[in-house]
Amino acid sequence: MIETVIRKRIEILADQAQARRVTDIIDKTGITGWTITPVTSGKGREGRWREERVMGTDKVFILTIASQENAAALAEKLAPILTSHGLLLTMWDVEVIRGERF
Amino acid sequence: MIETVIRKRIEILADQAQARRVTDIIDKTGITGWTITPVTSGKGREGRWREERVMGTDKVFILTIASQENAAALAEKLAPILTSHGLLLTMWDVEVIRGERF
Amino acid sequence: MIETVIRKRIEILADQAQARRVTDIIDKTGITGWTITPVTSGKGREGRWREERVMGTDKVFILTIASQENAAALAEKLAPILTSHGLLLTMWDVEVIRGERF
Amino acid sequence: MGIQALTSPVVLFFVLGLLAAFARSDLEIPEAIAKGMSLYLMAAIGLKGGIEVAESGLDGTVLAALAAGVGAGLLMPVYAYWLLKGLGRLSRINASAVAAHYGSISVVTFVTAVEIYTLQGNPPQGYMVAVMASMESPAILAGLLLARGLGSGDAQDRKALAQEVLLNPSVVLLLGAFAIGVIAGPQGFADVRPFFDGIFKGVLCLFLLDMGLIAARRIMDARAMTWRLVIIAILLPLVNGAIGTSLGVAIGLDTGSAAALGVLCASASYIAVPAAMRLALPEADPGIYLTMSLSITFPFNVLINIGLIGSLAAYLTGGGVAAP
Amino acid sequence: MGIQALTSPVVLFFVLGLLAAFARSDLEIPEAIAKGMSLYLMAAIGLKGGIEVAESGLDGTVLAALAAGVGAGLLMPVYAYWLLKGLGRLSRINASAVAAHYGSISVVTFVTAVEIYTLQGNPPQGYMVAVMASMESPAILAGLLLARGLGSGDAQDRKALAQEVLLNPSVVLLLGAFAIGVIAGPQGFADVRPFFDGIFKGVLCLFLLDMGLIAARRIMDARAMTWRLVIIAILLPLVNGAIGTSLGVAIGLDTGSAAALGVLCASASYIAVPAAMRLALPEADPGIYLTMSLSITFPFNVLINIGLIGSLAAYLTGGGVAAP
Amino acid sequence: MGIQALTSPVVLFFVLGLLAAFARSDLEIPEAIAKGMSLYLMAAIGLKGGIEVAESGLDGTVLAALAAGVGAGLLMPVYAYWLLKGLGRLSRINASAVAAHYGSISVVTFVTAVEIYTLQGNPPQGYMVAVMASMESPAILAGLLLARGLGSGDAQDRKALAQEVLLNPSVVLLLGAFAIGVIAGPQGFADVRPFFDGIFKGVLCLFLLDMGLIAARRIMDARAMTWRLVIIAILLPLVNGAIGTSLGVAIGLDTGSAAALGVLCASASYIAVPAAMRLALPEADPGIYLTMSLSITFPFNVLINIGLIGSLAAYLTGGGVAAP
Ligand SMILES: Nc1ncnc2c1ncn2[C@@H]1O[C@H](COP(=O)(O)O)[C@@H](O)[C@H]1O
Ligand SMILES: Nc1ncnc2c1ncn2[C@@H]1O[C@H](COP(=O)(O)O)[C@@H](O)[C@H]1O
Ligand SMILES: Nc1ncnc2c1ncn2[C@@H]1O[C@H](COP(=O)(O)O)[C@@H](O)[C@H]1O
Ligand code: NA
Ligand code: NA
Ligand code: NA
Repeated sequence: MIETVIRKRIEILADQAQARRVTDIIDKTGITGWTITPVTSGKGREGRWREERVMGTDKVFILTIASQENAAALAEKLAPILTSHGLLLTMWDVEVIRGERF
Repeated sequence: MIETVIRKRIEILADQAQARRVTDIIDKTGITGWTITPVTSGKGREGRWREERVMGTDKVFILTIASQENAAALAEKLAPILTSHGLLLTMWDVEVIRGERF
Repeated sequence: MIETVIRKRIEILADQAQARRVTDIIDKTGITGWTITPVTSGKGREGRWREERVMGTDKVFILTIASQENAAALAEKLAPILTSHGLLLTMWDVEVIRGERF
Repeated sequence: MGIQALTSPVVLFFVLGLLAAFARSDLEIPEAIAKGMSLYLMAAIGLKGGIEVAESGLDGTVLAALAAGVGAGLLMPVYAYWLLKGLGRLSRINASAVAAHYGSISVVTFVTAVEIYTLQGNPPQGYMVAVMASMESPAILAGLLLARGLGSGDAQDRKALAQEVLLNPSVVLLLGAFAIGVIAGPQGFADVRPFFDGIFKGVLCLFLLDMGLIAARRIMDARAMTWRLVIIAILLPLVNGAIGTSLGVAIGLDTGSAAALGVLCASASYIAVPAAMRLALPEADPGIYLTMSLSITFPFNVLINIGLIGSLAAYLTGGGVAAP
Repeated sequence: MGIQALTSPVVLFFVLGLLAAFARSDLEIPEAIAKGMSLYLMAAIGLKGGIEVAESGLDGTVLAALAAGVGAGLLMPVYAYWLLKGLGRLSRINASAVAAHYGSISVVTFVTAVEIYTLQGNPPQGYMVAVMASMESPAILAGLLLARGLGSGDAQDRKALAQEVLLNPSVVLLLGAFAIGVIAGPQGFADVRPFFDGIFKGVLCLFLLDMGLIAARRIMDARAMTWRLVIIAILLPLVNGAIGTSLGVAIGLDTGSAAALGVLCASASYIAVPAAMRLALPEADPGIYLTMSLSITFPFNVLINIGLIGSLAAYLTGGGVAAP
Repeated sequence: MGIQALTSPVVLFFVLGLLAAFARSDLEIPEAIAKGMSLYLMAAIGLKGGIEVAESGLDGTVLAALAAGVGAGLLMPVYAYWLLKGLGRLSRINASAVAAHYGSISVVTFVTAVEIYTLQGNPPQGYMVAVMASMESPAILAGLLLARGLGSGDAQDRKALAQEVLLNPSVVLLLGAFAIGVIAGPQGFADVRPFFDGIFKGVLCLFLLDMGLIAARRIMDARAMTWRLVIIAILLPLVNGAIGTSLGVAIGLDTGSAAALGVLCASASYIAVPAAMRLALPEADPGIYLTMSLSITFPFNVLINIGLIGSLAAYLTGGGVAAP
């Protein structure tokens, strides 16, 4: 059986305009990479929104796979701006192959 | 270290046309929000499909983060229509920051 | 309370051009289905990329829900081509309703 | 429909799409572009219809044409339903869903027919666009009644559905653009003519290329198709087309308009009705209703039936068979 | 702007969008198409402005017009800010963000005004496109100074912001296309005229359809709107429009150009400034600034204020009120 | 290529794209729009080529041109491969992948060249579109043989690949539209001319704007580029262009067509071949092959080499250097 190791998967929902700020922080934390996926619409305390890239109001998901320490370090760095920058962060354990890459 | 709490993340694959029905049920369950992401294509028992929004045959993922009780309540409400409405539901535990929001 | 069972959720990041190869392997492993979602951009060891479907350089996420054995079999089959074909594979346990379907 | 129509680029691009998909080429038109072209075609056809009505005024037959269209939209699903349950062996839900498709209309089939009949010297009247718009929804109602009987669903579902049926995007855009055409009139149209008229036929070519690709791919993936259903998907447009054309002639429409009414009756929806069925009858199988309307009836109409209906209309109005 | 403008297809499609969304129809234009049309409109308007300048040369008023535009862009946010904090009861951050929107400009409002003034026989000068481009960014700067005072943010944030402000896509495309127009000149333009000029007004129709849909949907979802803010969103374009028009007349612009300057001052940004605010003032609430600029000021300008400003300009330049 | 070409809006929009991206502006064209424009350009160029052939018939040189194109497509990768392995120090896999790109063609380079040569009074023959289509795939085959030798891959992979190579979307659309042009002929084309011909050059402008943005961004992100590779990416189009042009003159093509054959040989693929390499040689590094073909060779051809090749063709066919 193929060997897997446990890593943390972190998922951050952010305004498109804030994506660069978040990925810069990921890079600085020393995490090896990230992946951005699109988001269509949502609802939160501030009401409903739809993707309206023309008006720059759309959001994206930023995913990154990291070791437990790097994940903790990233959460620590993002925590202060979560509310002011309207970010949503969740994380959970996943199994990966080729664990040395993350 | 930043404090995290455990919440349930629920992911529902649904026809675009059914998305409103699902989010209405989420709202009524008292969950604070949801996020919709696009889906390109898939294969299940009924064969393969591709996104064809022109024909209204595309699907979306509806994500929502909820407390264990709300998650259970939501699953309970959706269960009866899962098969008739062609929904796919998975859920798992995730860590979130600012747990009071969910 | 509704009854749930534990299944494995496997997520594979792949070049659009390799998606067919991956889903063929999923089909051959006997897994009942898969779902493809779009990816916008990313960064890894080979640098940053953005979606550029005109040039065929975009990537997709391929998701599949499978039993533990099927998941292990799939990981086994994909492992040899992970590096040469630039795939990224993560998996974790999820709860599903109507477990007999997966 | 004669040689001329089959060598029209519009039809040839459709055939190219079919061939490319059957040969399993990866040729693909981005969905946003396809949707954009579809909206463009509806806005343009609505606008042009409205302009024509602003120019020519309405003659007395327009009300008769509207009534004929709506009536046909309500009644065609009934016999279609029996055919689909009997000969087609479909379940009640699936038979109702398919029946709704055949009672409603296909904008692109209509547009293609207008191009062809205009080439043949029999342009349909501008108000036929309003007839088309009014035929989109009645069949949905008929289909749902067949599926669920009266008094089905809860109040909220009904509201969502009424909205989907009455305010579905095609109807709103077609009628809205039609009204704009009537208000703006020919001189308001002059400025936007290069966009809504000049490039219209070219856009239609690319849209039909995409329709060919989608129609062929869908039938290759189809699992639920049976020979019985294929036969029905050809029989219904033949019968509905003949009935619609005769009805048109009977109420005094000119050759082109009578043929257009025939084409509306013959065509099957693949945008508005599937969307409504997804919402209201999620248990029905899109593998059946989309494959029938899109992959069999649509090509049959574009390649063969538009021509047959045109000849029938010419024959019935005493004009003899239209010159090719 | 009289009867003629209100029966123009451009304005009618905007109204159709508003009505369709208020009626809760699902009509929707794919975002990629909307963005594509927006880029097309900017490239075309820039190019056409440049061609006109290549043809007519520049008269002495162009520098005055540029200075007036930039000056207004820097100063309008200041009084808007006090109004928004006082009468509008907004927080400092939100007041600054909204103020920045009203100091900047809306390309589509300008384009619509150019179409209408040209119909009325008062075409603005080609260089007004350059004035428009130069007015996009100063207000962003003013807004950020109001929000944060001098010396805010770290070095990296400032760099990202400077880039966003100076090289924002609208500015680059407008000025770039303008420069191409100047270089290529009329005979270079001949080949691309069918695309950038012929179909321009038709594309504008579909774009305004989308704007109507978005504007109406946003106000129906709005939670943070108050009557005070609604009043300000109408007051500001009235005041700014009058000031801009008077300024234009004072520096010697012709009727159409003075009115165009008035419209630039009256219009509020809904593309460039929101993008900058998302980046630089993420705490500000888009539910306030987008709803005000897009759902109140934009329709008010398109449906009413463009006409008022045109009449004021005609009156001030002694031409009397323009014929409808 | 002289002053005239460099002040053509088509080339200027490309330069604008390069400059905007180098200045790190966020200007961006939605991918669906870019893909839509690319399909439109291929359909239009194919159709127009077919119409011309329908009008003028084929002269005897067409077969020679086809043979020359296919032959060049098979042989150019061979010497490119040795250059890339030797001078370029690439691995076997990477050298093969790059070589395949240079043996194949770029539709947009060809289209730009046709616009420029037509402006200069030397329009290439319509059948050169068929030559172009026939040159897309042979180089892919050559590249894969270089990479893997004969008999590589399993049966299923080969089938998928054969499909990708023979039925790749560009080839299908170009040849399909070409055939439609031949069948429909000039009078069938009349109706769709405003779309496929009228707005063609304008669409090309926006497409080249996007190409400029993508080319510049890619080279700024490039990590694997070396000076050796940059030199090869300029050397190959020079050499291939000269060989292709001479070949064209040798087989008796007119000035414009010989130059067009030169441009086809000089151009490097950035759509069809990358797609095939992603599938068949996933180990090859797109950071190398896309950067070379798209960010170096493409701009070099558009800005400089098309002009050089045109002059060479004029010189070789005895027409002297084309007037600017
Ligand atoms: N095992 C699976 N893993 C992931 N997605 C699935 C799976 N089975 C079905 N799906 C998705 O659910 C959709 C409907 O499935 P079905 O109802 O089985 O036809 C498919 O088109 C897929 O997108
Ligand atoms: N409970 C939730 N589950 C999933 N997504 C959420 C949830 N709450 C908020 N969101 C997403 O986060 C965005 C911003 O939320 P908020 O800051 O509460 O307005 C929303 O538009 C949703 O897309
Ligand atoms: N640690 C990571 N977390 C999330 N995505 C990653 C990670 N590393 C790589 N990726 C994704 O995988 C792609 C290829 O990575 P690589 O093969 O390292 O260049 C990147 O472009 C990212 O989209
Ligand atoms: Na019908
Ligand atoms: Na303003
Ligand atoms: Na070449």
